[in-house]
Amino acid sequence: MELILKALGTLFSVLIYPGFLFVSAVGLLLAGFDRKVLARMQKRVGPPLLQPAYDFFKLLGKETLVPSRANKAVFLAAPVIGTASLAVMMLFLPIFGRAPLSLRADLIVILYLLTIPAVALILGGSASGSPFAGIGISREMVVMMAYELPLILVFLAVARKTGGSELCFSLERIVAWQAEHGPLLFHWAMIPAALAMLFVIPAEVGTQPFDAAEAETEICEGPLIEYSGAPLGLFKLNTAIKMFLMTALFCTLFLGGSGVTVTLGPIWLGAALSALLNTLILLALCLAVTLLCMTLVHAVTARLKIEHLFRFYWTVVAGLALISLILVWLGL
Amino acid sequence: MFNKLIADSLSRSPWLYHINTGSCNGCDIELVACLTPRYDAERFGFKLAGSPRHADIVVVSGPITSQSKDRLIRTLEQVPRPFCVVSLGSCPRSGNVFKGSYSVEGPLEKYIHVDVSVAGCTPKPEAIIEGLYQAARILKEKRLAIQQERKEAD
Amino acid sequence: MKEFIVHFPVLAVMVLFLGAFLAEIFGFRSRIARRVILLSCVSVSAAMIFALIPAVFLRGEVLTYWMGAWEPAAGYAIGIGYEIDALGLFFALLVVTTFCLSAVYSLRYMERDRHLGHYTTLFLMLCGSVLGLVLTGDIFNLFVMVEIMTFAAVALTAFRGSSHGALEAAFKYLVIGSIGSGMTLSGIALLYLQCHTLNMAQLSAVLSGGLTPASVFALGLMTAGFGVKAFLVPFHTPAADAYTAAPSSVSMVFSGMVNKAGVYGLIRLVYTVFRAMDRESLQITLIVLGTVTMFAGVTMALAQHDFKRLLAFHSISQIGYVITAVSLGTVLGVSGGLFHAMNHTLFKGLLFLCAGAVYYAAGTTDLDRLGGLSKKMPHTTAFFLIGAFSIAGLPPFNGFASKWFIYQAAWSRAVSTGNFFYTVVTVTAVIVSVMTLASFIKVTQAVFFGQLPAQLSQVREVPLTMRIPMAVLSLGCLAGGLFYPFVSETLLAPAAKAVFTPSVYIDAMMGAGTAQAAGVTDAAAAALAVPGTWDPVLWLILLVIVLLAFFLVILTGEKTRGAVLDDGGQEDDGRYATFFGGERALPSHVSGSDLFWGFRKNWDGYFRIAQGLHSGRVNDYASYAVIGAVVLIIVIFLIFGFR
Amino acid sequence: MFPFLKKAVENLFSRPSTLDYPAKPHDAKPRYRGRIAYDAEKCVNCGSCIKVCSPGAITVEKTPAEGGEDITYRFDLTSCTFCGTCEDFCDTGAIRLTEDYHMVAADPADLIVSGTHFKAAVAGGLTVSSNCIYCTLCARSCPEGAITVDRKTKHWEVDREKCIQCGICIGKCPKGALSFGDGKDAPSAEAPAAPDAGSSSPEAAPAPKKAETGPAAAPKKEKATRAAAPARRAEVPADQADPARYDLVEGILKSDACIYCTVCARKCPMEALTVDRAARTWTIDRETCVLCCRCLEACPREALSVGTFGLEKEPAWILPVPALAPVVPEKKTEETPAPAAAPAVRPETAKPSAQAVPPASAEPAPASSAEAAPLPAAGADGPEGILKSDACIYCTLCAKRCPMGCLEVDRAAKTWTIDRDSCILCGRCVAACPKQALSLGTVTE
Repeated sequence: MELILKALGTLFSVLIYPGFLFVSAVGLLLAGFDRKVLARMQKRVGPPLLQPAYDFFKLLGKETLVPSRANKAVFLAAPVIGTASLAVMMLFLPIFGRAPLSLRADLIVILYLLTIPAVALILGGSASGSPFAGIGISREMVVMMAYELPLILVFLAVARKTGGSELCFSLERIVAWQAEHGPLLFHWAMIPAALAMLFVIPAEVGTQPFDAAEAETEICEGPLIEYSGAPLGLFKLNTAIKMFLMTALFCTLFLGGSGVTVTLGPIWLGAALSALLNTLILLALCLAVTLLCMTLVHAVTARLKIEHLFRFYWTVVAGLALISLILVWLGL
Repeated sequence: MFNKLIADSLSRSPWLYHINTGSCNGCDIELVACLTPRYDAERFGFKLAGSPRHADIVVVSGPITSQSKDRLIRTLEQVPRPFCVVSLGSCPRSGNVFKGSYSVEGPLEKYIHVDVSVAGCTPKPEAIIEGLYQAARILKEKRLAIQQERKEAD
Repeated sequence: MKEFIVHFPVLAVMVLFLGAFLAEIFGFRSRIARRVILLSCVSVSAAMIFALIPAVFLRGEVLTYWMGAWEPAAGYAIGIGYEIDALGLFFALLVVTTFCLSAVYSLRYMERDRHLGHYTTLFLMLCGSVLGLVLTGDIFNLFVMVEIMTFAAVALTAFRGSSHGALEAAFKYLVIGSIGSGMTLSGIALLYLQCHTLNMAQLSAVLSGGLTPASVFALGLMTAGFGVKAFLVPFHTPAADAYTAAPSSVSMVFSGMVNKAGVYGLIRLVYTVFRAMDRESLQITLIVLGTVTMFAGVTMALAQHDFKRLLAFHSISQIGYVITAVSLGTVLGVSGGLFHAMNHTLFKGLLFLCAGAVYYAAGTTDLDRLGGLSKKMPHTTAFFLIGAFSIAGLPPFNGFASKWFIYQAAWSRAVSTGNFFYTVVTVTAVIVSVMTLASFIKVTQAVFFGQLPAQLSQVREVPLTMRIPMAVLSLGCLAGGLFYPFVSETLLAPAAKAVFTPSVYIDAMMGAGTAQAAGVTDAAAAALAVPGTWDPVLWLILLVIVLLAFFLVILTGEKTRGAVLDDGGQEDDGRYATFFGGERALPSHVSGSDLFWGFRKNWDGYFRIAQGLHSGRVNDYASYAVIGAVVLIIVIFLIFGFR
Repeated sequence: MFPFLKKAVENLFSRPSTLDYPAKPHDAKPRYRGRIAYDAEKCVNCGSCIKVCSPGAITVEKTPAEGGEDITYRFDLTSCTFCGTCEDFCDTGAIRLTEDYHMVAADPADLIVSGTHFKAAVAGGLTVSSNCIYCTLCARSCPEGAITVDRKTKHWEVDREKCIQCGICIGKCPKGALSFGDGKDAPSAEAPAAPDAGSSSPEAAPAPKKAETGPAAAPKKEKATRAAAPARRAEVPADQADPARYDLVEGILKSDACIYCTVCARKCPMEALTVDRAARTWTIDRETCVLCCRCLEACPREALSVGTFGLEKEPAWILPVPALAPVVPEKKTEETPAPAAAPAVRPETAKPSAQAVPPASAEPAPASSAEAAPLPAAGADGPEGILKSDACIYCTLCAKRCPMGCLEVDRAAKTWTIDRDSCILCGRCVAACPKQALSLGTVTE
């Protein structure tokens, strides 16, 4: 009986909260927020907050065409794998008061798991057989190479700061350290790293100006060109989830992660309330990070050429992260 | 209920694919003007898509020149259903001043059913938005019709 | 049974050599005889090696065998001894796995070639030599095996002599390989001069008294010699050509066991014989070598236009990982290195077999002339993707697990010593991993996805006997990643323990107490503990749950969704044609030769220099090897002093 | 980047500039050319719009109906370029491009503007009265090209098949000579209007040809003065003309200010003027002149005017006798200075005066051509010309301004020369001179 309850609980956390459903909903909401605020920054009214959700449901209702030159299995499986891996990854982040599986993967694993959706996108695009997609996957891969260096430097800086002379890739420990010493963002040696991370997020998510891979004006949305219907919807969902995931990761690494713990009134009520409050606070933080690193940057810049993008990440952003790492290494 | 949600979403998030079949560029510019802050068609979920596979509304401008005819047909074939075709300006419907030219193969109606015609040369962005809005509603009806067909088929 | 088992190590080697002779005698005309000899030899040999597992890995014994029962007399080993500890057997397992699968694969793969009798002979000799190399306890015997290995490998490289570049590659291999062999031999001679023994266990015991300049020189020479065999960076030049020119079944053997032989030699040398790894400067020297190797290999691979050549450079790069990890000098590092060596055998073997399958089916491995094979060869594509994901280190495949070990090992060295150098190593390792992914994305796009060129429309899936080895290796890749705790407990921990306990090695060979008498003490090697957290099985289960949920939704919601439409075989139906902005969808494939120009453009200068250095002239290559060896020897002298 | 950042944040907290369009109607700017509004009642079915429509968006359909036909005009908005030419060409203002831009429809039929009007069959066709001066304006304005006019032979003809009875020509006629009359042949100049001519449009057909026999003479008098005639007759100024000997007619008059610059001749659309610079003569072919008065506008010296003068009467024997009514000799008494506009010589005035006009005036008199006398010299001796004073600074401005290129100024040599034969005395140089060194005066040397 207990086992069944436990299994049900796990299933709940995998599929609903904080798993797939929750992540999707929040991701779509974040994406909608991004679009809305972007529009307001451009003095437009902008789409409704639920626009990404509408887009997603609309795509579910469309036909799915598989081009004759495509490899059907890979073409259709790629978006599903991407979404599933993202949904599962959420469970490894200790960003909620309730983080069932955060002990089961550390930073390096997160780094690699993050590549799976990108690889899924690349494989799907490649499998579609379109030459536009060929260009798109090339760019996607270069973008990945570009942001991976700053990302690992940021991770190492965080690990060194929180772990001292011990190996510390565990997210739980990073969160615990921050609970004790205050969020990492407020340690001045980590500020460059946080900035670098803020630059990594839009590249990882693929928003302008770092969206060379999916430039719809030049290469017809690159890897996505042949996708239609539900698979396309899943890719759009992936982007939305990634948005949430990356901002949440930022919150975990630099803003202390698990929010607050409040106990009010009866225990059960307090638990429920604190869960709700945690979620709300996290959401607010994610919104702020999204605003800062994606919307604002998007509003004031134009798309970078791929070679410039690569250079930017390996010089400016990696430089920022490296400064942090060296400062931390020097014990600051 | 889920069906209704999908059909509803369809009318709220129509993505455009724009085909210029020899247009003078007037309509094309006005279509882009719809996305500017002044008109902001994104309020209704309109978005320019890069590929016909993503399109819900295909906007055709220009009088279908013989160079563009095959390309138009091929592109229209690749749009997943349900989708709407909107003719922008006078050219696709009639050829406008180009009608009768050796190189004009219009009107568009010869090749595909046009759901909404927006007249004008060029239409004002307001008129384009109005036309697209109407097309979005038609899209929803088409989706419901497809559902109905399926239900009857079962 | 027990009595038989003691003979198994040497028999396993002997069977292969015997098979080589038999194949030359009987296998010349008869295909059946050839196949029978090949398969029976490799399977018997493999069975014998597998039979050693319980004793060595589970019970922790070290097996010894004295040829002709010439046991040590008066504390001096005069006969040739075989000594099978966990490290040796670990490599032996890799070797037998490789050659068994390669043998099965070559049945059909090589059917279009002539002189298959010679092929069988050379192949068995190669297998026997590498197996002997990892099992022997005698350093001269080891050299002999290296020589047999080198010459069999050279001959196999040149086996398709009519194909472009095969003879040239063989010549380069011969020259550079001979330089390596020469250095190894000189080192062994110096050691013999110093210690009057050739038995490694005894050498280790004798050398514990301190290193004379002559033995330091021997260490330098032999490190360089095995570096040549492992294709570390200044010595890597023949590898690219040889791997490309050799038949794929042989390329697989090269990357699966021939360069592992070098790695094994290096580990045995620095850890067991000289026990020099307590010097951090030597560690750093080797780590620099390894890091440079992995970086140079992967960047060169990014610039390649040929499937097999690309794989060859990746072999170099992955060996860099292994050497880096092994040189970290910690249990975690060594196990990570060994794990990666094992995984490299699996996924690189798999990838070479895929390249062979492509060559078999399409007749070329040129990335610019291939494309869209996934529709014709779905199984090969699936195997290739598994291999590519493994080598790129995507979870949950085995490549990720071993790389993860390596990162952790490097980073824990970094934080515990406070040396920024290890941070650089960690970062380089991660970046190399991403670049590896990039270059395999390039292969995926160029060979398997994209569009099928018209001249490849007749391509068919390769025969079953070629697919079976690939399937086995794919399963290995997946299992290694998913069940890494099991692997690390049963295989890696004993092997790493063997690396760090030379006294056990010495005692087993020379009798208990020898080590203590010689003053050989084992550093207090910690048990293998993986500090990181990662549960691939759990992850996979969760992923499967989510996927199932998806499929449930899809199945139940079939009515609500738009139908999934596919081509229905109509190639020219416009509705399913590739979108070309309205143009007729003519075959148009983004080939792989320069897929990542956005990356290359920023690295233009580097690539110009690197490609200029790989001039293809054997004179240049030989001089790199010699200069590299000289520098290495000087560095080792600097480390140990000239006194 | 940072200014943009500032702007973006500013925008975030300011009102969006988006129109709340579908919710609130948004009118187009004035004079926007949108949906066509067609007032069928005003339409006269002239078809000009169809002619000028470049995309061919306008079609007309005629369906027979009782007592005439239903005429339906269709304006296809999906074919229209909204250039507005049809609106410009519509003489009756039936077509108007409104500011309505909401031209969106799922059914293209909704984008067709149409209107039908009933056009009663007109009994007769287009007729011309004797007022006709053969100026060809009607022929040029006819959308269907149904009218042919030959000035030389004084022939006016309408093709009834082609004529769509739009009535544009009636409006264009300077003399009010056209009307929808009976269905008979167009009246020729020689044959006055038939007595039974019924007028459907009294305004356009002013001549009540049947009511009185006499009045027909009045328009004819006008005609007579301009009709072609072989003989040339002497002209005298109107105030000196003896009504017994002279007809008082209207025409272009030249004053002494004329400098024979030939501009008027070049501007004359009918090529009725001949000016000889050398001989200093100015000749007008009065039978060709249609009194369009362009020469008046063109004259740089304002030497031309429209006026009345006496024209020597034709000998009576040339007069063809009207067939029906023997005309009583009449004498024109009052309105000697008839204005150029035709209506002034309309029956209302002509009728009472008809009695006074001598019968000769009723005939188509041969037109006359007058040769003006050479301009009397302004000074005592020598012709008029441009004179230069010592204030000249040889700036060459005058030379640059001279339309005839007759001035040459050499700044270096300080010479100023004028080719008096070419000079037309237009006076531009005088105006151009910054030093007021030039003047118009008598050339003495």
